[in-house]
Amino acid sequence: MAEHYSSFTEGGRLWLWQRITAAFLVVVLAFHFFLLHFVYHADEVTFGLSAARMQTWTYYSLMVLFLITATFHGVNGVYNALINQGLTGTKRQVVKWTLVVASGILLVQGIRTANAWAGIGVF
Amino acid sequence: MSTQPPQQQSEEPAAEQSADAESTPAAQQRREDKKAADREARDKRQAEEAEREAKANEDTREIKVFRYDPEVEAKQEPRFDTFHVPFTKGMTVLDAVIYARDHFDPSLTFRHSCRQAVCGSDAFFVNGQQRLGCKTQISDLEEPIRIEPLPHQDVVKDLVVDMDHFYEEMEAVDPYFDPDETPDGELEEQRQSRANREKVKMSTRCIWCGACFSSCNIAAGDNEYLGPAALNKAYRFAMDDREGDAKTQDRLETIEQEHGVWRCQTQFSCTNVCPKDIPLTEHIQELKREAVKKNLKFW
Amino acid sequence: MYEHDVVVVGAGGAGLRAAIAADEAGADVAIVSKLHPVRSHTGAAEGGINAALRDADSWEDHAYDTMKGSDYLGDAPAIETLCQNSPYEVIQLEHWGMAFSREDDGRVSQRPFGGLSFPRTTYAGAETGHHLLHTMYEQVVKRGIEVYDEWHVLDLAVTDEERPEDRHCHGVVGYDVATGEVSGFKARDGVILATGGPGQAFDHTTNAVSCTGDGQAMAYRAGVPLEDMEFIQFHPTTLPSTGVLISEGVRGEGGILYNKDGERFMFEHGYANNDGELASRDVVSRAELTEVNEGRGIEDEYVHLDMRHLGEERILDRLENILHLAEDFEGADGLEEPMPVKPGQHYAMGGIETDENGETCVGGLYAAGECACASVHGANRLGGNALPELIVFGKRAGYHAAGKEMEPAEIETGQRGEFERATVDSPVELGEPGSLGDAVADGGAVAAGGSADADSVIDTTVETARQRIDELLNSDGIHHSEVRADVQETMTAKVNVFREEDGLKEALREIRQAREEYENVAVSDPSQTFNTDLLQTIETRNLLDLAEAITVGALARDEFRGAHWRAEHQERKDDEWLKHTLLSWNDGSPELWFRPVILEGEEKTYEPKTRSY
Amino acid sequence: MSQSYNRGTIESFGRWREFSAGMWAWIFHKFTGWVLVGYLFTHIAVLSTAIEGAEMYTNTIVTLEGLLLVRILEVGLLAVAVFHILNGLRLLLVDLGIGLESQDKSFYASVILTGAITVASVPTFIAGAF
Ligand SMILES: Cc1cc2nc3c(=O)[nH]c(=O)nc-3n(C[C@H](O)[C@H](O)[C@H](O)COP(=O)(O)OP(=O)(O)OC[C@H]3O[C@@H](n4cnc5c(N)ncnc54)[C@H](O)[C@@H]3O)c2cc1C
Ligand code: HEM
Ligand code: SF4
Ligand code: F3S
Ligand code: FES
Repeated sequence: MAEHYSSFTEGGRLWLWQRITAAFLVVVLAFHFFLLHFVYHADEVTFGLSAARMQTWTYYSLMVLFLITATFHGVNGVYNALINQGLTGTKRQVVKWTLVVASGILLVQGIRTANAWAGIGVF
Repeated sequence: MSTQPPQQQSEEPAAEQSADAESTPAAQQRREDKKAADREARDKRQAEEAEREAKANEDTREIKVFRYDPEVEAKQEPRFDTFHVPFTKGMTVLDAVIYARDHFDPSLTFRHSCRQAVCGSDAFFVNGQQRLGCKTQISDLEEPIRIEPLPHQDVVKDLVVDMDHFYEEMEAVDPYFDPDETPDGELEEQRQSRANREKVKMSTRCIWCGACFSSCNIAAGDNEYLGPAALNKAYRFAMDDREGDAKTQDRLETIEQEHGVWRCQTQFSCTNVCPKDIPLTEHIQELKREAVKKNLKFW
Repeated sequence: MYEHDVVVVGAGGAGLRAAIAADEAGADVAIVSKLHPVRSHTGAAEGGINAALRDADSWEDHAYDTMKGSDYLGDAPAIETLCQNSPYEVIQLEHWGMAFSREDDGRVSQRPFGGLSFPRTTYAGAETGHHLLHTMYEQVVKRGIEVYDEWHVLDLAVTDEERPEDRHCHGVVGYDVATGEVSGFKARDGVILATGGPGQAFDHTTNAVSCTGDGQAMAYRAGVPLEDMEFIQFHPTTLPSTGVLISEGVRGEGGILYNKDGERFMFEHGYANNDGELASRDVVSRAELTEVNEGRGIEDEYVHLDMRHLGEERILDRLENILHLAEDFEGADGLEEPMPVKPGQHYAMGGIETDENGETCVGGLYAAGECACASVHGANRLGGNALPELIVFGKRAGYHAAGKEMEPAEIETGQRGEFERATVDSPVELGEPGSLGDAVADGGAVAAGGSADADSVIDTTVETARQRIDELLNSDGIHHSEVRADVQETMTAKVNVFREEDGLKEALREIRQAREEYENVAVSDPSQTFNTDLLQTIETRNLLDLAEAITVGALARDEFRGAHWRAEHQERKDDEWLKHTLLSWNDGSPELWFRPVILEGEEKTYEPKTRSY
Repeated sequence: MSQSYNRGTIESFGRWREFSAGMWAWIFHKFTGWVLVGYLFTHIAVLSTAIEGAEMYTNTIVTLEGLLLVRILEVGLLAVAVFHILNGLRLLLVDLGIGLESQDKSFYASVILTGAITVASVPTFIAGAF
């Protein structure tokens, strides 16, 4: 280990994005919670209401962005935690790609749902 | 072991020592016989004396010390030994284990040297925290005092851990001053402002005790993580104005690789245990920001 | 067997500097040390390094102060070498990045220290030694110099010619602490001893537990004379409970000593009417003990050192670590109350006899640092003069051993040139106890390797060492710590700041007795792994030899000079005693002899004057 | 993989008693983070019933929200989210080097605030469940 490490800044980029998404999430998550639990109470949620909101472009894009940031932040957080525990080699590659695929599915599924509400059409 | 007076009771029965059983040369045998004769009497005398002392000095402290020796059969299974050490004012954890070694069990093994918190040999895990034995007053601790080797490192024997991994990390950050040029005159100094010295001052105090490294959960998990002490060492040079810009860039590259600063999760346990009060987390955080600044040069 | 051009034993300031120098000179060098380098006791030095750096200062003044401080027992060539080279070496450290304290203009700070005519003690906070040690270790890492850390050197591999001056050192025997492996280290060009002081011969000392004078004892038994061993410096300000040192820096900054009655006794009782607290260490130590002995001590043990009047800001700026020391080790808050202090063993002026190039009388064997005696400190070392000694003479020894061209030394070593044989009136037989060849008690005198080739000398020595370890491990007997404690108590009680003839003789008797007891020591820990019990038992043997050497010197020298005070002889006897005491092991029956002091310097001769401060 | 060292069963697991604020914060943040990712996945899974049509979605939601257990879990989720947000803010400040000396106080503040917000939200969350 005493030899030089190669300069590798990916760790730094991911670290920074984790903070940037966190800063974004603070606002959006708080808004999300507030809207869906306090403005509208949990038992009042229906398809219609959601659909009405989703048809607004601003709300739709905010939610999609919310989904993307949350997914990145959450999945990257998990990946990071695993590296901190010393995940290396093949195992690490496997975990990494599993997480990427899972995020992919999550995003696709999430966007399809949003589209269903927005009435854009589910592909 | 028969050399131990009654105060010392193992949590596990100590098996008979098998060391001097086989193949002793004849000449030596004679000599040993002679010595062995005195020995029993002496042991008894010592035991009595120690007991009397302990009785006279009712004020004893109970310490439980981790024992392990890969080679000695009775110690192959890790265990704790309990010792009752007479308390004196100002007694430190190091004093207590020295007493236990010199009076109860000479095979009790630990590193120590300076007795004044400068050599960094005696970082132990005392009552659940990394502390320097010589700098920890017994009177500040709850009894029984549990003394273990530093966690997350291989135990060599008793309280001695293998420090090689720690040293490797320390040496991986180019831990030496490397200016672009030195003044021409042999007697010419490289000037440094007071403010700049002040900035690096705390970081230069590290005594390589390894307490911080042992306390950090990331270092425990990720074997390649440079760890707080090595990052602090990098900070010490990166922030020194006397080194040139090119070298500073170099240093930032070293610390910002994957197993460098980014692994730090700001647990603060390193800062909490450092016997030299070095603000390690603060230094690591500053390095992170420097690295980000450097990478965001585009604006 | 490991093989290198130069083998440096010890990794304190002197050893590291020697290794760097040898490396610079192109040699393949290795450091062998029983502690990892950064654990060396050099790290404990607080006060600073003396160097004439400023225009208003000059190396000649530094030399004059050093000679005066030495009470005219230093050799002028050594002192002048020290003072001429110190500025270059200190600036070299600065170039290596050492974190010196700074002035407003960015230059390194200097402060006044006891016995100096100019504030030339260059410092890095109150932890100068720590910075010096780490800076040099960093350079060792940078150069990729091989370090065998936690290898305990047991013995020197020296040929066994009749006269030590004809012998040659081919290497050392090391013991790997982690595994118990015993192995030879062959040194093609030279062995440099840099093993530090013998402070553990006393029971109240500022020195580390590892300061057992191993190098001195090994060299002594190999035939190299020990020089001026009676001169032991007692530091006037150590904490009573642990011996932890409160730097002279406190007095340098203006700290004041008070007795029980609140008198500033250095002045009020006339111990040092000019310099007061800043008088040289021996003067202050004796003053304190006199106060205590005359009933003006606090708890009949110590006096008070007060720095509160300096103000919090100044204290925090310059003496911050003193606050921590007093708090952690004595429970005293230096900002709120005076700190208790008493004298403690601190430094050994004497040691392995060397010349200005670090060479001993045995071929291929060098010594530098506290274990050596080129004689710069004479009868008393000035504060801040040891660290420059490490770097100046460490470097010279490194260069010389690596074969770099150097001026021939002026100081002679061994029984050559001018010297006289002497005897000492000892009440008991000195030296080797028991029968020769008793492997347990034997510290490994001269290797019986013959003067054959290097490899066979080393092999024989390794074999002897293995045997000795086997015996220690496989026999039954007393524990060494009893013997060690006895000797330490004897030394502190009888060979302390105040020395009386009867006490010294009594001490010799007790040391003899300890030597006899030592014949029965055994190691009870059977392990090969990290067997500190074994190593300390071996160290204790070294302490016995050194305790005896110190006491013999003290008994022989019937005068009062520097740190050496004799009850019956209250004056400095320049007619009789301007000479060094030397003690040769002489294959087990120590021989005392003398060599005149060299007072002729490069340009002037130093005239002995009364040492008053 | 993680360092190989083995002290047998004798090793002290009492460490946590000596954990300080920063360490607890790290553990809680980890825990809450993982819960949140877990929830994110379930959440999308539940919501995606909307793809099957309005009926299906509204039914699912109404059934779920009608369960007391779900409501209680939601309170837990709120607590988890609030802690993660507050401590996340604390971490962001730490990353900016702000208030490092009071990092322990800010952790305690996060915990207390989380508690307060959670308790205060219980009525809103439980509303209509009975
Ligand atoms: C508390 C204190 C404060 C001081 N303050 C000052 C000051 O302010 N200014 C000043 O000029 N001087 C000061 N001194 C004196 C000075 O620090 C010492 O004289 C000097 O550091 C000794 O350095 P050294 O390199 O000779 O030995 P050390 O630093 O003691 O190193 C000895 C080395 O030898 C090794 N070693 C020993 N035995 C063996 C063996 N058998 N085998 C292998 N290796 C071995 C050890 O591992 C160690 O690495 C102070 C001393 C003390 C104790
Ligand atoms: C709302 C505001 C949020 C903030 C301010 C925030 C802040 C942070 C920060 C700063 C970290 C990095 C900790 C470190 O690396 O030291 C982190 C980690 C993490 N976050 Fe968030 N976060 C938020 C929301 C979320 C959400 C919605 C999720 C779930 C999808 C989430 C899941 C995670 C996970 C899994 C981690 C990694 C935890 C670990 O170390 O094991 N966070 N968060
Ligand atoms: S930073 Fe502190 S705890 Fe870590 S090794 Fe250095 S002195 Fe020890
Ligand atoms: S404990 Fe470890 S996680 Fe960072 S703050 Fe210290 S290095
Ligand atoms: S013995 Fe040196 S740091 Fe504790």
